[in-house]
Amino acid sequence: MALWFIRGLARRRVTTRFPAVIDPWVRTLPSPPTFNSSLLTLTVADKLVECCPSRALSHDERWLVFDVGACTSCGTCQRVVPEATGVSGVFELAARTSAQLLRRFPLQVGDR
Amino acid sequence: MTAPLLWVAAAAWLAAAGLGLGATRAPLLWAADLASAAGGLACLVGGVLLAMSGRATSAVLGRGDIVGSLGLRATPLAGAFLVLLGVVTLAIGFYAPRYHSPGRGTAAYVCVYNLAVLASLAVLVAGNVTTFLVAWESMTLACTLVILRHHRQRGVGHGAFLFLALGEVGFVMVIAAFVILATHAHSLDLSVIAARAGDIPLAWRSTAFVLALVGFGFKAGLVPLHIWLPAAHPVAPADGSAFLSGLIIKLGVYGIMLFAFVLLSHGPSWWGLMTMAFGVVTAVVGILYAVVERDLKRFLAYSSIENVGIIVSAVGASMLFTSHHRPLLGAFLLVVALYHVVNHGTYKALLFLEAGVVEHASGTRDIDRLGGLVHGMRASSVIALVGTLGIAALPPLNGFVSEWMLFQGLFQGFRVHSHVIGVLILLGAAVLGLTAGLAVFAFARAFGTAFLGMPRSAGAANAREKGQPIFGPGLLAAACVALAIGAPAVLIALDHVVRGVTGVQLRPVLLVSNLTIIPAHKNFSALSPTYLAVFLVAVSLAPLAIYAASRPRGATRRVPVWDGGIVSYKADMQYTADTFANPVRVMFERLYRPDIRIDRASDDPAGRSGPVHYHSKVQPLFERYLYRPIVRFVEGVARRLQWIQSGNINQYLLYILIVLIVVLLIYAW
Amino acid sequence: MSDLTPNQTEAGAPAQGGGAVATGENVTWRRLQPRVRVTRIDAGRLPGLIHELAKGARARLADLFGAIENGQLVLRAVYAFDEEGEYLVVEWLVDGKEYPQLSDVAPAAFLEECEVYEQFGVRPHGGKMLNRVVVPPHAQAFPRIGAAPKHEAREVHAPHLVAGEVIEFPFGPVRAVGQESIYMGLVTSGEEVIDLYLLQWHKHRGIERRLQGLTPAQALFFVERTEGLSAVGNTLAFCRAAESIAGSEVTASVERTRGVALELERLYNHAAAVAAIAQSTGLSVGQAQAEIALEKFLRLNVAAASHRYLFGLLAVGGVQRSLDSEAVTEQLPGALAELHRVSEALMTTNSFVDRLEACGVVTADAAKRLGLVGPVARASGQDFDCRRDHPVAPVINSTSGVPVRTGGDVLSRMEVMLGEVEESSRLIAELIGAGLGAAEETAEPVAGSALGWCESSRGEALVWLTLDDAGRIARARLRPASVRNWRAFDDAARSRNVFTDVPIIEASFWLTVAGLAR
Amino acid sequence: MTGVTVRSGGDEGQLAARLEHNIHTLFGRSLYVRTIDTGSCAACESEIRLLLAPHYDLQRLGIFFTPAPRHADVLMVTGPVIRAMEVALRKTYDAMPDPKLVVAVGACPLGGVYDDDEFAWGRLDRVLPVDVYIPGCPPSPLALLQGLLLATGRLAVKIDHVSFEVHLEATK
Repeated sequence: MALWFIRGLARRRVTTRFPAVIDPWVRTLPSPPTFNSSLLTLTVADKLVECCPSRALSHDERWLVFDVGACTSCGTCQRVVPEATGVSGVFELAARTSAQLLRRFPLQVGDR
Repeated sequence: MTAPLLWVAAAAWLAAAGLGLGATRAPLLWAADLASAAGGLACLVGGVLLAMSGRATSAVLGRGDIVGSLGLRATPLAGAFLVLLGVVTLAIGFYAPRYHSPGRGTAAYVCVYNLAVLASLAVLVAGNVTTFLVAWESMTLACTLVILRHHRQRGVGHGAFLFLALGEVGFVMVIAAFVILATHAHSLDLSVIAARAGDIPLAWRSTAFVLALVGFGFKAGLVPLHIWLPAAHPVAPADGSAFLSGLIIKLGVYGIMLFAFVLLSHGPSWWGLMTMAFGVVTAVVGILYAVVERDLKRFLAYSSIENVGIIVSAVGASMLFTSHHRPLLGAFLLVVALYHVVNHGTYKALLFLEAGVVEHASGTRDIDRLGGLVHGMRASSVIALVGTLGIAALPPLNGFVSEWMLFQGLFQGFRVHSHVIGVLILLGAAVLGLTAGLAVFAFARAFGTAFLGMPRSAGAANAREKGQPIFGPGLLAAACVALAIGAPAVLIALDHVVRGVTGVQLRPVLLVSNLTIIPAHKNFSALSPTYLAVFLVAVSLAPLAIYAASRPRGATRRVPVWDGGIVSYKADMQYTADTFANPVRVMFERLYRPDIRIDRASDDPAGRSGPVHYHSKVQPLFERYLYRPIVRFVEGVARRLQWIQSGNINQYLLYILIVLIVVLLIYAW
Repeated sequence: MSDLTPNQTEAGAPAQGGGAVATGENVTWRRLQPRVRVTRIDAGRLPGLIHELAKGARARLADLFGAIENGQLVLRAVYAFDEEGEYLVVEWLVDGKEYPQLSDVAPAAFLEECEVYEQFGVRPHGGKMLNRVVVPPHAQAFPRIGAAPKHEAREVHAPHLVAGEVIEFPFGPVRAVGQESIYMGLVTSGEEVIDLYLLQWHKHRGIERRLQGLTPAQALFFVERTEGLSAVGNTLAFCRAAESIAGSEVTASVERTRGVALELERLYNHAAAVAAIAQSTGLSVGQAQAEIALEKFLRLNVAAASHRYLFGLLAVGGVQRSLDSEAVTEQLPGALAELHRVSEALMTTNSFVDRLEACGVVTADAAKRLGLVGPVARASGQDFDCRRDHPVAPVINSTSGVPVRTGGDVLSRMEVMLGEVEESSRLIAELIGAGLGAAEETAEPVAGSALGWCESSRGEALVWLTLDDAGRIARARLRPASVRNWRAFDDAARSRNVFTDVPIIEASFWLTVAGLAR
Repeated sequence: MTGVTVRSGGDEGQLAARLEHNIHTLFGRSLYVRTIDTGSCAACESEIRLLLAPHYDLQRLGIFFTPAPRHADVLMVTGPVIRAMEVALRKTYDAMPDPKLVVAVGACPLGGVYDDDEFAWGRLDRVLPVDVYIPGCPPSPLALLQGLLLATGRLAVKIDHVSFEVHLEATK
């Protein structure tokens, strides 16, 4: 009996697709933050841009531009503005152009 | 038919010597050298015919009453050497005029050189003892003057002196050997001595053989008698050292063969063993010193010692097999020895001529300051490559064929009944194998460091071959290729020579039908050098042609060699001759006993990284531990006998009286 | 010999004091912080003091650096007294273009003297040859901390003035795959390494100059990334310096968290070193097994501190994140078992052990002379470890078992590393037993200077920090252990080794070029 | 030194400029990778070395490391391209035969850690045309593997329609 078959039975998931189950430890890898655009006011954006040590964040009137490439997942922004940021959990971020790594989050223009 | 040709050659050389005297102006220099080349051609043709004929032709020149006639006798054995003499002088004839610039020194040199060539011819065709000895001594003197061409430079005097001194010591031994044979055979004629050699008591024959072996060994450069070679060659002019190494050494070998096969043909087996041992030791020591040598000409000189060692070990093995009732193998190995004589003569002369070209073009002989010559000197590099492939015994050239035949001969040591001799022969073969391996290593080092890579000095960088002689070495390169492809033809000629000398019918077990050579016994091994050369070249060219045809036409991008990304890769970061030879130097440290001096900036306590100077010098073992004691002993004895030359007349008169009395007593007794 | 009473406890403000530092030399020193005293001396009496300290053979020159303080160049030499557990910072003002020579008496100072010359343009007396440290040959105006020297020191081009029957074999800067960029000039006569020198200006990022003007918290980002594989070690020294200036002290539980992080870093570094040694000697099976252990340690780091190389864990005044001690207690035994299996197998393979014996020998006197630190020093008989000899209050991990060997070759270094793995695993269990905390007190900015140190996996890492009254960095001097131990690399390579030994020696040192070039 | 200097912003590497299927044919088979450290902190180097470890074993995917740039198809660059290392970087890049790819590994060459100043260029695409960007400080071996597979075009189809935003909503 092929080894992979026996091992599959033991794991209650027989498959030839590799890897069927993502290793659990992967979830604890550091990953870039996400931004909850509903809470992104100009002041919050200013604070975020100022605190980021690797200059990954920048914003203009209407958009917060987040360069995933420059981000070192150091978590400073998550500590400075915990409510507006979250953890993306995605660490496989290879891209073919630097443009693909730029994420735009709309700012709440209304209340200053 | 050969005699007139040889007379023509002699006349040409004599004319060349005469014309040479006037070689202060270019046309006369050219005339002298071309005459010398013509003489070479005549000698070449004469030698070939002589070898093919297999019969000796003799001529007597005038009746001297005191020491017998000046008899000349061209034996087939000398034929092979005459061929070599012809080829070498032919090449040098075309090489010399562009190498030397006309002037008084050149005039004297050309004259002396042609006299040396004439003397060598005389040695080869000498019929009786007196002619041989007179010719031998004049050859030695002429060669000493050849070496003294640039007498003002440093080391030239020392080199010439060593050549002459060792030459004379050897000459005395040769005289002793001849005297023993002549007195016993009651004749000075070589053929008579050869005929009556049988009834000379063994003790005398052995002493004569040993004296001849050592005497001629001095000239041939057998270790430990070799020290004049590395001293004389670098200082002699290129064509002089080409002649020295290409031919004069071979005369020593001719002398050994003359005694071994012609005069004392059936000696006991220990003769062969001793000769082979001498040869093997010479080969190994020669190549070991060649591997670590940095001066191009000294390197070639040591390589000559190695090749003489190979030839003499072939001669020794041949004598050994013959004395152990294996005449076929004996004859085969004699053919190998003769073939190697011709081969080595051609590619060693070529390499020395190329060394001259390199020295003139780049101004230095130190391999570590050459490099990248292939860019400026394309033709010379190709010719040098042919010479290097030849001497490194790499297929398809002639060195490979002769080395292959030598080993096939030696590997059949098992056919000898006495196992001890068989084992010793195979041991000799093993050591010669090591020598062959080191030879490839040494020549890869010399050719690679000098010709390839980046130039390591300004001289090497702008070395150009405009005005350098190409045709002479080119001729020799063609000769090498011809000797390889035409090996069957050459071996047929040499078979005639051997039949002439030893009377063994080798032909059917030497050359099988379609140009294939077999080593004296049928189903042992076979090689066809002609097919090898032709197909090896074809096989290598075919893929190149296919690649060239189908190569993508896109623009090829040229990028500097990958150097680890440093700012700029400099010429002195390349491997040099010494660092390339380091493994051999480390393995044979016992023999070299290098004294190493290192001073580095980083040795001071603070460990600053800075300049490093590392100097290691190989000790001249033989000069220091063998010759210096002998010289010191002789000088000591001389000092003690100083009182004989007191300088007052009465004491001298007393000497005369004593001698007279002694003579009378002897006569009366 | 010296009347330095070891734990002279002076609480609060730095006390004034006097006393002979070394016999016969009356020097007034002032207490800067616990275990560190500073003495300002004028240049004239400096040579005498240096000789005293060198003769006494109890002082180890740990660092020498310069700083521009209110317009004047102050040079500071940090001496470590390992028996007494004290640091002595000798300061002197340099007004002219020269200052007394240290490197002839204490050779360890040579590299630092060259760096001072490059950054501040002053050279030691005696006009001895100086080497280039970080200024690249083809750099136009290269920024310096102080003033650029009139003309640059020599020794920047390869080859390195080599003569005779040797060549300089250019090795680097782009070397094997996954190796850092450094140029090694291998002067060789064919196979044997006659001399070796390093050009490390390829990776200089000017971290110390970049830190000027940042607050300690902002600077942490760059200090962590000076030497990625000793992130915790260097940041811990930096945080301790910042905390000493602020006078704040970390709670014991937080210090234990930092201790566990430091030991985790030591474990994965030693596992990586074992893998590198196995790879450089050609044992690909041993290398694969060691890399399994290394990967398990890295996954343990991720589980515990959510970063494979423990970045972003430490902060000035505490710890940014808590350390998951359950994950450590659960995964650590598995990783350690893997590493034991490999080291057992390797150390009982005769061919492997023979290959390491007498290869890359660093003699005890070379270790002392060049002031080596960490496992490299302990493998050459220097018995000191910052955790035991210079413990920092609150003292949490004064480990007792410090493995020391006297062979000084690759084998001794490997034995020391494997011994330290045992010691660290015992320490981690002990610290986790006592409970880990996660707090971060931010103290208000205070001006001042302080010295911070810790025993990183490569040895003693030193940081000297000077803050201005706005709490911004006026001068930060980072001296990771790599700077110190690379000095012995050419010594080790020269002791009758051949080409193939160089990667093995480099693996046994297990230093980073990033730490050397900064 | 005939380096190819691409002014800022220009990141049209060969990969982005080429059609998808062409990439797969060019680099789909076994791939040889050369790495160069232009000033990294040694963590990215450690992750690249771990690609050969049993856990990740690059060679099962037919991707091999080679020390000689002459045989390399992909150049993995770590570090913020220190100006002193620029000569070595250009020499390595020029030494590689076309077609070749450049992979920027970690946050340093993507401008995250150091900015454009006297010491460093700050971004790799200011010096060379970059084909694949792998963020992360340091990017884990899995992220490196994903980057290399992307470079060889095997992931081209899979990654295209799973854009980052979509992924974002899925995990919120």
